[in-house]
Amino acid sequence: MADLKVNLAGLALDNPVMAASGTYGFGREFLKFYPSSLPGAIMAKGLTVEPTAGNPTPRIAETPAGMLNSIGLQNPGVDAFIAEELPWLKSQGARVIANINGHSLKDFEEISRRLSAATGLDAIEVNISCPNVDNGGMFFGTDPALAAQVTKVVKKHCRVPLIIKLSPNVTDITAIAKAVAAEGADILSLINTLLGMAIDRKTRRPVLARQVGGLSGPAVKPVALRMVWQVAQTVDLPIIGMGGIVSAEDAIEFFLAGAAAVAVGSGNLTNPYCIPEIVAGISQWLDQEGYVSINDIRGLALPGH
Amino acid sequence: MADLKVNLAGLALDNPVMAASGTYGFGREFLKFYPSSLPGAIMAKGLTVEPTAGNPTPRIAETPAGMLNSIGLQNPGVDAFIAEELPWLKSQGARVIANINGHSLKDFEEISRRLSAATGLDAIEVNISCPNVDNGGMFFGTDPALAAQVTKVVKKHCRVPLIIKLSPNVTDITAIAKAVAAEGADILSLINTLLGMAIDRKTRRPVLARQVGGLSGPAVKPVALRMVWQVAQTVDLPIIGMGGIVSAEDAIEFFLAGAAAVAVGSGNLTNPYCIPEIVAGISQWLDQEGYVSINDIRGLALPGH
Amino acid sequence: MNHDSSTVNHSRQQAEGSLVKKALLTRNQEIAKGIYEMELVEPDLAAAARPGQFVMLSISKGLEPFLRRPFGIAGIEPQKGSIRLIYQLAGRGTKQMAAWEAGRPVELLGPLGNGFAWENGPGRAVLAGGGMGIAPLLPLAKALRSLNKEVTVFLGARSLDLVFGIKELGQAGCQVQLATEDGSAGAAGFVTLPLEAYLQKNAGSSAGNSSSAQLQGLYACGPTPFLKAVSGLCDRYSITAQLSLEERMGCGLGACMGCTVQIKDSAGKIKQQRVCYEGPVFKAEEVVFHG
Amino acid sequence: MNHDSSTVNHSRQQAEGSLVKKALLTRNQEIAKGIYEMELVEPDLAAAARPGQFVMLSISKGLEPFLRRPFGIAGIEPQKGSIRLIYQLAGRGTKQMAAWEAGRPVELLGPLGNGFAWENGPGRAVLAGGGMGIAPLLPLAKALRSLNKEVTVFLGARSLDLVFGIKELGQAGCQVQLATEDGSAGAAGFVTLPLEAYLQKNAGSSAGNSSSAQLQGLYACGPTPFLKAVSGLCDRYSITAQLSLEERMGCGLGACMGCTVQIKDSAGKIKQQRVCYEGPVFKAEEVVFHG
Ligand SMILES: Cc1cc2nc3c(=O)[nH]c(=O)nc-3n(C[C@H](O)[C@H](O)[C@H](O)COP(=O)(O)OP(=O)(O)OC[C@H]3O[C@@H](n4cnc5c(N)ncnc54)[C@H](O)[C@@H]3O)c2cc1C
Ligand SMILES: Cc1cc2nc3c(=O)[nH]c(=O)nc-3n(C[C@H](O)[C@H](O)[C@H](O)COP(=O)(O)OP(=O)(O)OC[C@H]3O[C@@H](n4cnc5c(N)ncnc54)[C@H](O)[C@@H]3O)c2cc1C
Ligand SMILES: Cc1cc2nc3c(=O)[nH]c(=O)nc-3n(C[C@H](O)[C@H](O)[C@H](O)COP(=O)(O)O)c2cc1C
Ligand SMILES: Cc1cc2nc3c(=O)[nH]c(=O)nc-3n(C[C@H](O)[C@H](O)[C@H](O)COP(=O)(O)O)c2cc1C
Ligand code: FES
Ligand code: FES
Repeated sequence: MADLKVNLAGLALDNPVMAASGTYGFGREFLKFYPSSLPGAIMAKGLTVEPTAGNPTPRIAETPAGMLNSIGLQNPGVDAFIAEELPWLKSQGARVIANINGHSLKDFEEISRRLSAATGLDAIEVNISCPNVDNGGMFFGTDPALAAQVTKVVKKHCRVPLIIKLSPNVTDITAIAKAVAAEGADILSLINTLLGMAIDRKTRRPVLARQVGGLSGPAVKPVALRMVWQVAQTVDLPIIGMGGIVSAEDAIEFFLAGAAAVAVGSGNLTNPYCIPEIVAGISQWLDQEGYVSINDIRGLALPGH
Repeated sequence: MADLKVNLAGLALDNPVMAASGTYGFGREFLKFYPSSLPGAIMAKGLTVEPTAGNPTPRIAETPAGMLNSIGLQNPGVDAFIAEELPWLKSQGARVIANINGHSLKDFEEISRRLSAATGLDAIEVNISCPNVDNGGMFFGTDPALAAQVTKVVKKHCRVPLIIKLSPNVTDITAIAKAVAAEGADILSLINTLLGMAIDRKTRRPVLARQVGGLSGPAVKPVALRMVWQVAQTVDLPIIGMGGIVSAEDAIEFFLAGAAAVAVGSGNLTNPYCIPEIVAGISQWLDQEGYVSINDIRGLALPGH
Repeated sequence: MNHDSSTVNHSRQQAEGSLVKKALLTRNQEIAKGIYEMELVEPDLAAAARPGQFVMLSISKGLEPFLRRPFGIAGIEPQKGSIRLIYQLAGRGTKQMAAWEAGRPVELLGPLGNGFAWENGPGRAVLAGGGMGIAPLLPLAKALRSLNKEVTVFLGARSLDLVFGIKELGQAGCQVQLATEDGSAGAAGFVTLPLEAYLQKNAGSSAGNSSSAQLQGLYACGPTPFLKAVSGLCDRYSITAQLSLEERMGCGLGACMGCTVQIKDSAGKIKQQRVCYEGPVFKAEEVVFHG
Repeated sequence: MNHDSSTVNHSRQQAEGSLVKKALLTRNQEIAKGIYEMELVEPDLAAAARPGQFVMLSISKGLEPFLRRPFGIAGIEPQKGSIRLIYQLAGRGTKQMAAWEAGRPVELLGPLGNGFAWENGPGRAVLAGGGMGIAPLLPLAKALRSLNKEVTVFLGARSLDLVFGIKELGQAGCQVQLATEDGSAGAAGFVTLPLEAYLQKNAGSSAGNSSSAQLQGLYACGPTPFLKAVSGLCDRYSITAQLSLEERMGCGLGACMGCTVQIKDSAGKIKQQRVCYEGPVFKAEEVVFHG
């Protein structure tokens, strides 16, 4: 049996398949299907300093081989996470990554300060790429200088590996990657959703109440793979690849493109067993192809290999 | 019967459904299926000053609800177009739009200079957004200042409506739109392809010989719709919407988002009758919904409507 | 849903085993214009399902369409090991479903959500369904009738050719009052009109009522404007009501926060609740209607 | 392809009516390990098809998979109004195809491209197929045999369980020489070895040949390295050959420039040509192999 263990800048995981933030709540809903310790790690629903109600509904639209969401970071606030969700998840044996968000540098500072006191947290993922909130959100992720500032601010309080989650809605994702790497990001995760839209022919209006939303699912896989492949050639940080992964085959493509681990988002919504099936499928494929470890296939599709 | 005629800054068309550049050759191959005069206009295969061989194969990969291409502007050169393809297309009663490309401002100047002598051309579309060539190509389309320069250079020689084709691979497409509008663009077309990638698990290598390619087809429709909707709110130029249109329903969504006309790309590859089916479908829908003209539904999904 | 609870009880009926089920399609036929009924055999599902719960159907094994589709459970027959769904052609998912033939295995998640609640023993209940909202009221009507309650069902539809369930409700011993917007059958206009007339007569103390049993509550399902109107009536006539809501869903499991609605507790505090998880059935007085 | 032309003639056999056809699937069965044969009835297609041409099959009416799939025509029976395709499980398209049942309508474009060319009257031809490349050679072999040519077919496969067509070729009166890479049947190793031995003996002047008729040409189809090797042999032994090439295709119609190959004319000038339109059959000496 091939070894699925990975170590991303100190974040050591039993397997490299994580649950992507926002598609897995705080893990409770999936307990009906399999233990919370099964995913390599759980990236919890995006947190803000204060509880957030999110956007009006409809928040979900379907698109060809994908979906749009405009949840708008509905969450109980970082304190509730620290008090309730994190201890619960840890008691289940889960590896837990907090996904943090802010409308200002001060927000990011405050939320990371509060998280620095939390016990058991395995990593922090900074979402500088949420397309579904008006101020902040994606804004920070589309400018290298701002992205660097957020990284710096969070890094100050961060006692665990620091993951910066990149936005695909940029001209040059490698510029953002370099900027956050320079300020101490330990790991990069990509991609967040592409900004998209659906229109209802019957009502003649946008389907989503917020009009635009984040596109995810298999439709975006080619863009995600390209960005992982580009960033892997640019910075020397481990990458968590995501965007359209719904099968072990998809996941393997991300490893070949240079990812050190992957995350499953929309796939959890359409198939609650998506993560265990991918873990099993990767393991089987590695055995079949004669690889000893998942790390052996990392980056094989990069130039020079 | 609803009126399908549209007039885009002087480009008057019998119907608003065009063939997108690069997916329709110079029209000859579709003559087996229907007359070249049927599409609102034919955007011919992208031209360069000199004949271009294009990229090595494989140039095509399939993706979820879409495809990647890395043709690399294979074409017989602008002179052959003027001497052979344009007269032939005009003899067939087609409306013809030349799609022009360059690696430098000089290229753009030269190609538009040569085209200024051509008779019968209905419009020029400037591709500042091709992701499949190394120098120039998308490069010009990702920077407002460069995009403006190209527009200015072409405008000087352009005696027909000038269309600038925008790249979706940018942080803010409205900035590019404003920049080219300021330099005299008459019409905008969007979107070109998103930069993407596919990886072959068997060979462990990128599927495309050129590694990355342009993503098109229904997968990108949500991104294209969003960009049309954003640009329609930003500049006061007619927009040719494209990206993932394979049915009349898709096309109608683009009109609602603010497009004055649409173009069909990948849809021509998977269904040679795609354009006539869409023209008929739009007409039927307008009748059914009681609209007198296609222009009546333009922009209904924009804010303030 | 606990049949013994005397109030709406949002404790989840925990499904036995996995929520992912493979059911056998045994019937799929048009029962009204563009409206189909599907029978699915899966004994665990039939045993666990409660009126008001729903399932998420997987339309294709591939990516098209991408998301599962939610449908209320419109019939529960544990003895036959089957449930029924009633669905209207809406888009590509339901169009594909209509072409399915008996003998096909259908993958689904369910039963999901919390169903309706009722008091045990006899009494009187009013059900109000608008359009497809009638579907999830059918098993509820039968469950209430099996407790010997008097059940009056108000059915609203655009026109007669879209009406279904009348016969089934009649056979179960329900009083049925039909209204069609175009007047093609029953009362002409919105069904909220005859409903209001009924509530006027029957609400409040049981004294002076046309029926002897006490009116224990109202159950409604249908489009949001309809539910809002019903909610207003219940407020006016001081009747407790349970509403089954709809929202576009991502997961149906409570994980994505796609289907959130505003629910206010008795203190007036607004909470975000998930239609798929805390709902789809909510107390009328708790639902915050927008717009 | 014009049967009367004495050289490779790239003039297109213009299809009667539309190239978009709906054919009826009448048979679909596994004929070797992971290799299936499909019979499709569409009289116009069967009447128009020439050996070496291909079709683009539509796998689904929806978006998944998005592109059509190209398959060489592996059997042409105008009397029965049918063609046959032989396909190997490769990915999701062929996997879906393998599940199709007889009676299903199949949408396709075809016949596409230019087929093989040959001289009229008797003579001698060599066919060489590697792997799935055998498929489009089957109708060619029969057409050549119907002109009373001597036909020798070299079949190469990884192992015996992947071999198909031998019986059909034998029945048509062809000489068959089999080679398998694992030695499970026929000669062990690449089929280019026995082919080379044969060419050594038979090429050049017909004097000293093992057969009386003159060797008029070689026809090959298979993976690119195989075609490259065959092309080298033909060069060495001065035999004119026609190669059927493969490239990933977008449209199959000549519109997208997805399937371009480099073809050099007699003056050595390189032109870009489309496998789907100017091909898939090209003269061996004109094909530029890369890498
Ligand atoms: C809890 C619940 C119970 C339901 N019960 C029934 C029922 O018993 N019978 C019935 O006919 N319909 C019911 N619906 C609505 C039904 O889910 C939609 O009509 C159906 O999903 C449309 O799918 P489609 O592919 O045909 O349409 P499409 O227009 O192609 O759907 C596109 C997307 O929008 C979503 N969608 C479209 N309309 C609705 C809607 N009204 N509500 C939620 N999502 C929608 C679909 O799930 C899909 O993701 C219910 C919805 C919910 C939320
Ligand atoms: C002119 C021509 C004739 C062919 N004739 C035959 C035949 O007679 N029998 C047969 O088994 N196969 C033939 N092939 C190859 C066949 O088209 C592919 O095996 C098939 O498309 C794979 O589809 P899939 O969905 O199963 O695989 P996938 O891997 O899912 O295919 C993904 C994409 O890649 C393309 N693709 C994959 N492999 C190839 C390939 N080798 N060549 C071209 N495109 C490919 C597919 O068309 C599709 O767009 C032919 C190809 C060409 C170009
Ligand atoms: C419903 C939904 C909610 C999401 N919420 C968050 C979030 O709170 N924080 C975040 O960083 N990303 C969020 N995302 C983005 C995903 O984590 C992921 O980056 C993206 O969906 C691409 O992966 P996928 O194609 O596998 O879904 C959300 C995605 C979806 C579909
Ligand atoms: C095979 C192929 C070749 C293309 N070549 C060109 C080109 O030469 N010039 C250009 O401006 N766009 C080119 N495009 C982009 C299309 O014109 C169109 O902008 C894009 O494909 C999005 O539309 P679609 O989703 O309908 O295909 C090409 C697209 C494809 C698929
Ligand atoms: S649909 Fe995902 S939380 Fe309700
Ligand atoms: S596949 Fe499109 S030109 Fe050949």
